[in-house]
Amino acid sequence: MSKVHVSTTVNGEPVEFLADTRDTLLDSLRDSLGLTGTKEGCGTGDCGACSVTVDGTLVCSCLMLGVEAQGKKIETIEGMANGAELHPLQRKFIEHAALQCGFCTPGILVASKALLEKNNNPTEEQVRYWLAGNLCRCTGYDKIIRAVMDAAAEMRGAA
Amino acid sequence: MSVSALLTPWFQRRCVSFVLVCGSTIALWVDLHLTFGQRKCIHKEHRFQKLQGICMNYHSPSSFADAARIAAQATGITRYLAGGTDVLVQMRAGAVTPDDIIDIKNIAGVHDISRTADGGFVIGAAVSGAQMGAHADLCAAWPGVVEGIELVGSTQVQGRATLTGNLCNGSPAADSVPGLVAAGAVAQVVNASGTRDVPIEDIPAGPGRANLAKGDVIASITLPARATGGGDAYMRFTPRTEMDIAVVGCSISLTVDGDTITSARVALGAVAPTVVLVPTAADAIIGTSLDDAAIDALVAAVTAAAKPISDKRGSAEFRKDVVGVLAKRVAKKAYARAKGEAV
Amino acid sequence: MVKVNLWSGLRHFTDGQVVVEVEAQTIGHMIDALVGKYPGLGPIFEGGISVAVDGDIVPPDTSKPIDDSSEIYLLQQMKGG
Amino acid sequence: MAKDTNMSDFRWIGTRPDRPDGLDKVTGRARYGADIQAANMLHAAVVRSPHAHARIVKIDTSKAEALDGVKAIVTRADFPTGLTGEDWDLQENTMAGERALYDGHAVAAVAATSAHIARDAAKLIEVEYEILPHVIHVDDAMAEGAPVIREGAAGPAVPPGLHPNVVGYTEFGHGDVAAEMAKADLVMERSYKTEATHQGYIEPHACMGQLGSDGKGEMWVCTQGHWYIRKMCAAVLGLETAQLRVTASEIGGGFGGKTTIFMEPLSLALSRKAGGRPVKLVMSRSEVLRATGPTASASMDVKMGMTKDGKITAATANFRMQGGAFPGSPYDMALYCAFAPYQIPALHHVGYDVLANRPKCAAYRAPGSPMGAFAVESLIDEMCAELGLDPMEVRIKNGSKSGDKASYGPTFGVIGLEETLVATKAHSNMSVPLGPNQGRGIAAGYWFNHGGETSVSVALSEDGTVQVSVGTPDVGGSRASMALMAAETLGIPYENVRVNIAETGALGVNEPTHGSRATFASGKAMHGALTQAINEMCKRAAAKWKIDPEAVEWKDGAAVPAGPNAGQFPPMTIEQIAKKMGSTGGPISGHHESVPGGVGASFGAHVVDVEVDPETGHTKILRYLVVQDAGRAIHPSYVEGQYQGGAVQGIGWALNEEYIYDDMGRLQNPIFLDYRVPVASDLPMIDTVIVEVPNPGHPFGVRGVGETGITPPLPAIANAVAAATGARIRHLPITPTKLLAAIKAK
Repeated sequence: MSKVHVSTTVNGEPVEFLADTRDTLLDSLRDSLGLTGTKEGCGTGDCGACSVTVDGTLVCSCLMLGVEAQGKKIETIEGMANGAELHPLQRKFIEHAALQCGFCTPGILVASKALLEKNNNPTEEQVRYWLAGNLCRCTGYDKIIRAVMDAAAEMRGAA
Repeated sequence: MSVSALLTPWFQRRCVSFVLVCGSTIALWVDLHLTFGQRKCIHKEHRFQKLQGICMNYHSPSSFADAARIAAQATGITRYLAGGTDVLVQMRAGAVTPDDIIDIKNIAGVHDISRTADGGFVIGAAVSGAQMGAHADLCAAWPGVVEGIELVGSTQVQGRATLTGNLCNGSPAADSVPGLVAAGAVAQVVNASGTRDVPIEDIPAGPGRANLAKGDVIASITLPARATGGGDAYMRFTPRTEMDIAVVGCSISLTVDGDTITSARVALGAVAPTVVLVPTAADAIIGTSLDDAAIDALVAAVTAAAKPISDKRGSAEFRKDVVGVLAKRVAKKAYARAKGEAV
Repeated sequence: MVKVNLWSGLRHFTDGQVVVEVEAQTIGHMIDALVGKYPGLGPIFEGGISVAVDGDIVPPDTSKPIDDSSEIYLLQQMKGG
Repeated sequence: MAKDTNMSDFRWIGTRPDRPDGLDKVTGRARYGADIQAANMLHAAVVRSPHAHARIVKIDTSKAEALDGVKAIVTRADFPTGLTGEDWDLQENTMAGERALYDGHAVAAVAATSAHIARDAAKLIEVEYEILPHVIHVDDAMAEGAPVIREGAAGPAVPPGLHPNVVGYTEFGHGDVAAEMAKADLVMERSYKTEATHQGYIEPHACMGQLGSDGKGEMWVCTQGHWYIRKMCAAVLGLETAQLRVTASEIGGGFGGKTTIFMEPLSLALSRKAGGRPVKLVMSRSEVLRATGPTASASMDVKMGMTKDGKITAATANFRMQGGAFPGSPYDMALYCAFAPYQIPALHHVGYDVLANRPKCAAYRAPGSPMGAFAVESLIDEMCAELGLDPMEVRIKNGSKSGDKASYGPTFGVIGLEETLVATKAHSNMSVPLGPNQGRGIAAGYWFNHGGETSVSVALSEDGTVQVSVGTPDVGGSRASMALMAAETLGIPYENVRVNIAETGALGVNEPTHGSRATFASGKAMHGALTQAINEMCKRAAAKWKIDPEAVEWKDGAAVPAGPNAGQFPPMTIEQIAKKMGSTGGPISGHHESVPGGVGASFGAHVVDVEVDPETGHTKILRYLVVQDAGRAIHPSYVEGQYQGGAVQGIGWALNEEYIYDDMGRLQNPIFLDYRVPVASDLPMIDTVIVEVPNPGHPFGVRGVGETGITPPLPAIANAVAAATGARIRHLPITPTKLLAAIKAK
């Protein structure tokens, strides 16, 4: 089977992989690069578990081909913490018990980070609408929203 | 027997996947069924060659002329790839495995929103909803058009979804299309013999189908300059607040002189096999100051124009009820915008 | 004799009785005694049931001791999510 | 809340430390079902029936076999024969035999060197079907002339003369219904329906199975209960249970839907056929919705008598549920729970379990209880409206108390419904003024909770830290509650406890994390195991001090002389004992196996405010309150999380979620775009109040909190919508289409 050689940057590191042209970026991340923190919940862009950023834009990695990653800058959950230092969102999610099963958590964290980079002082409604594409079936969202708002507040204070 | 038997297990997934892609109907999946019927016949004859053949050819041309040429020369199933938020869903569901997929995102200008000499907007084929929402002048001139594209999918989908893709996907419920139709936008269609302008309302041909020939590709969509005293708006009805397909959609673009509506275009989504332009609804409010009588006439006109079906997303009766409600709300919003009121 | 409250759907296996008395010192013995007395109950119990002893719902084969003062109800098998 | 006063007794219980697995789960490191890779691994795909009911005439796999990279294909012919009862049901559901019984029923599976090849090969498997008449809705399936899904499937309790699709029947009650109805000032009878919904866990089922020709196998799988996976796979494939070792991955939600098998045996069968290569099988979302275990749909008639002053005198219920093409709908649990919150002098219940051409239902959070509550709590509300009574007062007036007899017979132990209703009535949400098109609804709910087979072991490490091995997968923070209870019991820091979810080779049989049992049952068993270890540590101290072990007690993480007569010795800490254990008698551990009794039932009450758009029938949730008796909240944050998550699943069930079939019996919405679970922007914050009426049957008073919360939302929302619009919806979900039609019909 002929595969395509793809060179890209993931979490700041240059990487190369061979992609079947039918592989999604999600397939490439998980199966070719072993970055399984990004999850597949639906494969149709309806659950957000596969959220990553590509050149700074939040996308569903299940809705992008692996071969499209050529020359792009990809950020995944694995790159969110700065070494041993967790991102404030990651700390606040633990502190607020904003996860139960934890399966949707990587996608929600990546999406929330993208929000706070755009708007460091979102209203509850803005957070809820921004995250509408990230399904969570365990928490009823309450603690997730609180964790994002609290992380935003801390980051504003720190800034 | 064997071909259809072979297809049967697959067939269901296809219907499902297309329902999800664009709330489509029989017309779409029968159409596909045939495509696949042929494909599988080939598959059976040249099994091993076709085995490799299953691996899809990915093209990344640098000009629309090249893209059109590749498409024209392709022998199997061909798909253009812009945002990919529909085609990848179809591929994941096993509904479509293109032999050739043509990624247009490396063509110069496709990511740009540029202005025409008279102040209109040219929106490149790969411009995402997120880009449009971030474009202040576009949002100020055509808020209804932006409202439409911004309702397509999640924040994540917004990062990729395009006007062109939403249009070519051919869903009667496509949220960005009524706004384009109401705005009087035109698409620049490129093929081997050149480029032509096609009004948006002439492109949808039915659920999942577009009036585009083999080799045709939409390079951009042009919105006219916003006339002074102009305003537009789009609203849809969905059971959830987000992440839904429109059960009914309505967009109205109008201009006012003082309090009087001097021109209007009304477009409806999800109440017919395609997005429809409803001149009778426009006539109902042109020349009025959107008084109660005009609103009643508008509601009557859109309700009469709506020819919805009953499906899993809503009954025909419900759609006929709600299309009037939306038209009333949208008209008031567009009118207020035309008069420069903040809404 | 311990008094066992059946569900009334079992009546047609117990000559119309909804409360039956058997000699038993444990739940396990009680189940055996019931089946001995009313063989029609065998398949029902095989299919799985729960037993409530003084309000505590326990599995049917336990050696949990019971006496004449125990409140005993047979219930359909408990399932949880 | 009572909680705070109770708090003083404890050092760890009731605190909110970081969960032990938190870091793994916010960094993407936690490994779920599909996150596994193995050398030489194959990928599998499943061919599924597109028909609701069809005879399988022929399966031709030759083209698929010819495909490069295909290593194994299995059909039902590869499974052992002669199974009976539930084992046969499981096997038949795993892989169709003579007939496909529902849209999505597996008919063949293929393993190949890549997922793409496996999917391509699945498309090349030719299946010839003879389409048979099908039936989808429960009342149709019971009706004369309905297609028979399986002859002879009826259970022994089913009376003669019913349609063969009726496979289960129950009947129970007490008192003289006719006489008590006669005492009522108002007798009302209504019919209610709920549609099938799915648990909607975000992680699709995934496993990797490996099985050699020697019958020894391994499985990695996302499940609520890996001993159940082991038992069921062994039964379906005819394996020796102990030869199969099952490891539970982290689990991306279950809610009851991952307590049984669906495609797991296929990976093992394919592996065996592929020479023992590991086979990974991951479902797509549409496979999850079409071919796993949604809940039953229900059709229910309820009749009730009430006096002018709100006393319920008598009631009857007739519940009919379809649980798919196999026995097992929760018709019985629904009846047990329906009237449990109330004391009613005369009751009569009748229930039917009915087959239909749908996937085999699985448990879903308090199985059956939400349907029963929808019918009963809606009817109480309708009668309160008719009699001009306050629905809260009526519930308090009729509410069950400790020592009362439950509606299904047995006597309640210590229960907290009264405290729950009083706390609800007192909550500020009850007095928020409502605007136009707004309405408030309340409802109560009940779940038994469950003990179940449990085996736990604990072991002391050389440095005095403690490892706890449980068999109940952590679906929502149970590692934290286990570690808190262990720290409390031993008097050591929470951080010094490591809680592991052990694989099937490491412990005795454990039932799944179901029935809200993990913190109750594994916690209780862990307490027994720790007590054993503590006794051993006291013995080691006694030996050192040369005193009688009975003269030593355990206090604040150390062995101490029990009293002045025992002698004067400084406390011997767990660290000191651990350091020396190798030379004082060897490893110190404890284990406990039991089916714990003393289960404490949990009652809840919900209050919801909605606003309805009278022109579109759209319902918006403005405010939501959950009040529930936890017995004791070990980690209050995760208790609140259970309340909030259950409530939102109930909100989805009430408003938007349903299985929609076309007239060919094909599921029309097998994706998250059209199977509409609530999204963040649909909801307000979910307010919670944790009531704590400790359960005397648990060392720390735990009841179990997972399930009750999904029960009240269905009726509470229907009641709120009726209050807002005057339109009573008796058939869930309350879609805009239904509600607008009802508003117009007024």
